[in-house]
Amino acid sequence: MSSDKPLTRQQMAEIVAADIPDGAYVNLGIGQPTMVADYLKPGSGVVLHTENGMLGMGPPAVGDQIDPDLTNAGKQPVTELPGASYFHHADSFAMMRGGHLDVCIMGAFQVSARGDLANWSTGAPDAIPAVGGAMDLAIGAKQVFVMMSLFAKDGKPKLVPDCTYPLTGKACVSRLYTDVASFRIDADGVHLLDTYGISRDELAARLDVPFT
Amino acid sequence: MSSDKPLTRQQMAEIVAADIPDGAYVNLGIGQPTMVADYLKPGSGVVLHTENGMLGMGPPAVGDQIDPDLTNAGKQPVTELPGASYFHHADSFAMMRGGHLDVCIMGAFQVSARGDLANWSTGAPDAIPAVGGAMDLAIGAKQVFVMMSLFAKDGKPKLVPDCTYPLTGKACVSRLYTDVASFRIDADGVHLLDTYGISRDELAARLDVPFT
Amino acid sequence: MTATVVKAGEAVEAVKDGDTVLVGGFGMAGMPVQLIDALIEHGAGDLTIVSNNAGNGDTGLAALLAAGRVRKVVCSFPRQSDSWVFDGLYRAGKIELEVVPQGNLAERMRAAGAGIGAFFSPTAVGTPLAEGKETRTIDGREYVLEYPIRGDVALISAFRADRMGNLTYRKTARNFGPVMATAATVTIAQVSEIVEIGDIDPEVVVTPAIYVDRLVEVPR
Amino acid sequence: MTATVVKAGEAVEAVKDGDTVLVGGFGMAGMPVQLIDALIEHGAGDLTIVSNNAGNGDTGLAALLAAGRVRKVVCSFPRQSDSWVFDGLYRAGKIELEVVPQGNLAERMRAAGAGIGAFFSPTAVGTPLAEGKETRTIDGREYVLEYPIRGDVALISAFRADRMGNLTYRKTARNFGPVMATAATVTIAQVSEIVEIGDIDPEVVVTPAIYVDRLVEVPR
Repeated sequence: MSSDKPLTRQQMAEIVAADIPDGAYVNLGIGQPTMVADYLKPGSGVVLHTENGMLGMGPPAVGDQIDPDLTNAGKQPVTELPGASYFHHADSFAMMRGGHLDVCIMGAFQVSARGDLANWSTGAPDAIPAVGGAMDLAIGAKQVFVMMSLFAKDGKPKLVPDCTYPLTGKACVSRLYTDVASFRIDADGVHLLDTYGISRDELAARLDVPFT
Repeated sequence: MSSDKPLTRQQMAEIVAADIPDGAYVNLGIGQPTMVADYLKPGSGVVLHTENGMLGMGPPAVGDQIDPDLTNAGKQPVTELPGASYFHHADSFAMMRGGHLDVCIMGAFQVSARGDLANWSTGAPDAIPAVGGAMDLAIGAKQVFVMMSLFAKDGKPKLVPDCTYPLTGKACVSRLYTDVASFRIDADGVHLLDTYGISRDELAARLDVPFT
Repeated sequence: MTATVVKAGEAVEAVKDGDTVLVGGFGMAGMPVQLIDALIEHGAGDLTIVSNNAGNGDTGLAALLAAGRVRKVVCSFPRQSDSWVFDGLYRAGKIELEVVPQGNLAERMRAAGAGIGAFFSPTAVGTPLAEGKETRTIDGREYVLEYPIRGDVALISAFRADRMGNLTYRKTARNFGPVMATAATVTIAQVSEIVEIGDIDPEVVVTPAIYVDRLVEVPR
Repeated sequence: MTATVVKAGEAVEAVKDGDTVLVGGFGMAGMPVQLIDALIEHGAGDLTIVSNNAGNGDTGLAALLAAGRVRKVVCSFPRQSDSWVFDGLYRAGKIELEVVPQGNLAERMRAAGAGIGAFFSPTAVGTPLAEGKETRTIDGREYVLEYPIRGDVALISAFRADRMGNLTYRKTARNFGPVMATAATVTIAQVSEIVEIGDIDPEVVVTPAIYVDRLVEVPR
């Protein structure tokens, strides 16, 4: 998808969905990544994992479908697709930690040029720390896709040379999808994949991170 | 059970069975320990574990009961009792290693005065090493009962100050049942529980291990 | 020993002052609500609670915290929109908190149940939650050494039990229950239904009876 | 990626010379006989075989060994009344052997599947099988550090599969299958029956489809 304007959150979700291989096992993090499910092609065979113990998660449950025993990681009621399976928490995180998921999609506060991820704490001195499964997800999947706005409200870039927020995981992000540009990150550095309503030069001027 | 003669293997099994608490979860090792099952009281509620993935193992399978998918650790066909459960090998050995079994009963080549167990290898230079689950069983149960003859065919005691055969586990045996005497072993040493057709003095004279 | 069927009040008498109590559930799914209520009534205090969250609203774990019975919470995610009870106690310095990544939390309890002395986990490497912990590079990857979390008592919720204590669960309410059942000295399960021995197919048992000490029937 | 349904011969093309192959089964229960036969026909050699035993009689694993395809066996119990093929190769110095206590064997594969870098096991402490291994005393108990065992390919036998690759097993034939499925890059399962997606209750799946790459139907 190309665009000459910054992407909406829906468009970002659509782009991410298009980059998920058919038949992949995928974990969608809480929040914006959840929207990716809406754009998976019917028949893609993508299987959703939820770390609270399920493969084959279906769409949100509505009305009579709502079952308090069947929720996603955000504790929202969901449904079960044919071919699903349930397992306990240690087995579920073994599945992630063991690298069996093809893709995990997460939000972020910051991503570094080396693929470091910061998405669990702003490091505010009075904040109550809470990490959930973020650190396990960050290191668990074969590929970690991050979705975020590229610039904070104050204009500061969130793709940074080094994360200033506390890390969730080191060198774990392989793709970064933002409203104005998407990137691939590997051992060689940051590679621009596409821009949306911003020029390559403007991007280079506004980021402290070199990219090819 | 008292006896003024050395015990038969059947009598040893009967004595061991009588020492298993009602409702206990028990693993019976291959060979002589298997016989203990024949002497468990009906209604004792003792549940048998087999390390190849089952709780609630029943008696040996005969005739039409034989199912190649249902065997004990000795690979003999067995049956399933009501209330049984199946689990995989990692879960089965987690159950043992985690100390959840009440009693494990094993044979032995030697037991030391500290409760060291040697039952997997005679250390012969040309022997092919093979340990199976013996080392896991030795350290896994809350109590390890050993059944063996007290003296080898050449008259040498098998309850020894230090095992000369390669160890299966250290300080793991809590009860030792033999044809001529039974013992309790704890951090204080060896304690004689009963004799069968041998006097205490004769026992003391023939063993290099002090006991109370 | 095989499980005994008791009332919730009798079941939680196993909890003593100062105990570590593992509490199942992920949100409300799998939360042993009636056992927690009985624990509040029981009165044991100075507890360490190990659970994924640190209480929601004013009931359940939050009520236990509000009653001043909890010295420390070990969890992955204490901060939620309705965790005001915990938040207040924490900001007032009245409760200790150990935040553990969710997978390490589950695996540390699994290690306790499985007799593993410690394990090297790749989770949290390079983050504040690994600070002060032993690290090691194995086959080119960095790991943090994590230790078992054992409970004196586990309070879990399952779906169906037989009278021996074999358990099945329903959907994602399974979550921490099977792991916690292995990791505590005494495991208490509240279940929707208790059936006769032999009425659960041995192939579908999720928690074998060996892990369950007390059963409390709480029909839905 | 979800599983594909293929013939045994096509399935085992995943095995390359020099690979480590995990082979399920405990005795004949859960032994993937047809996959082993196909592997013999396939011809890959210089293999490391990880399995509980080292072959019985003259068929199956024993035939693979007899064909000279195996460089090393990792197992808990090679020596059996009818393990003459292995015995002969071993005594002739034509095959390497690593004996691993059965529970450590299972747990080391579990660690590989679960992303654990290494773990401290109490099994084998003070025995010849712990010689040369790192030890540590934790909370007053001695442990040996054990490392993961990963497979390039796992050959397992299950009872029923759906077309996605979800597996159930039968009785004690479950044994090493579920663990090996998690520990290999490519997992090949022979099953008695392949059913449609949705025909296996999600509550009773033992091996989730994510761990299964190829399915081979071998009706009993």
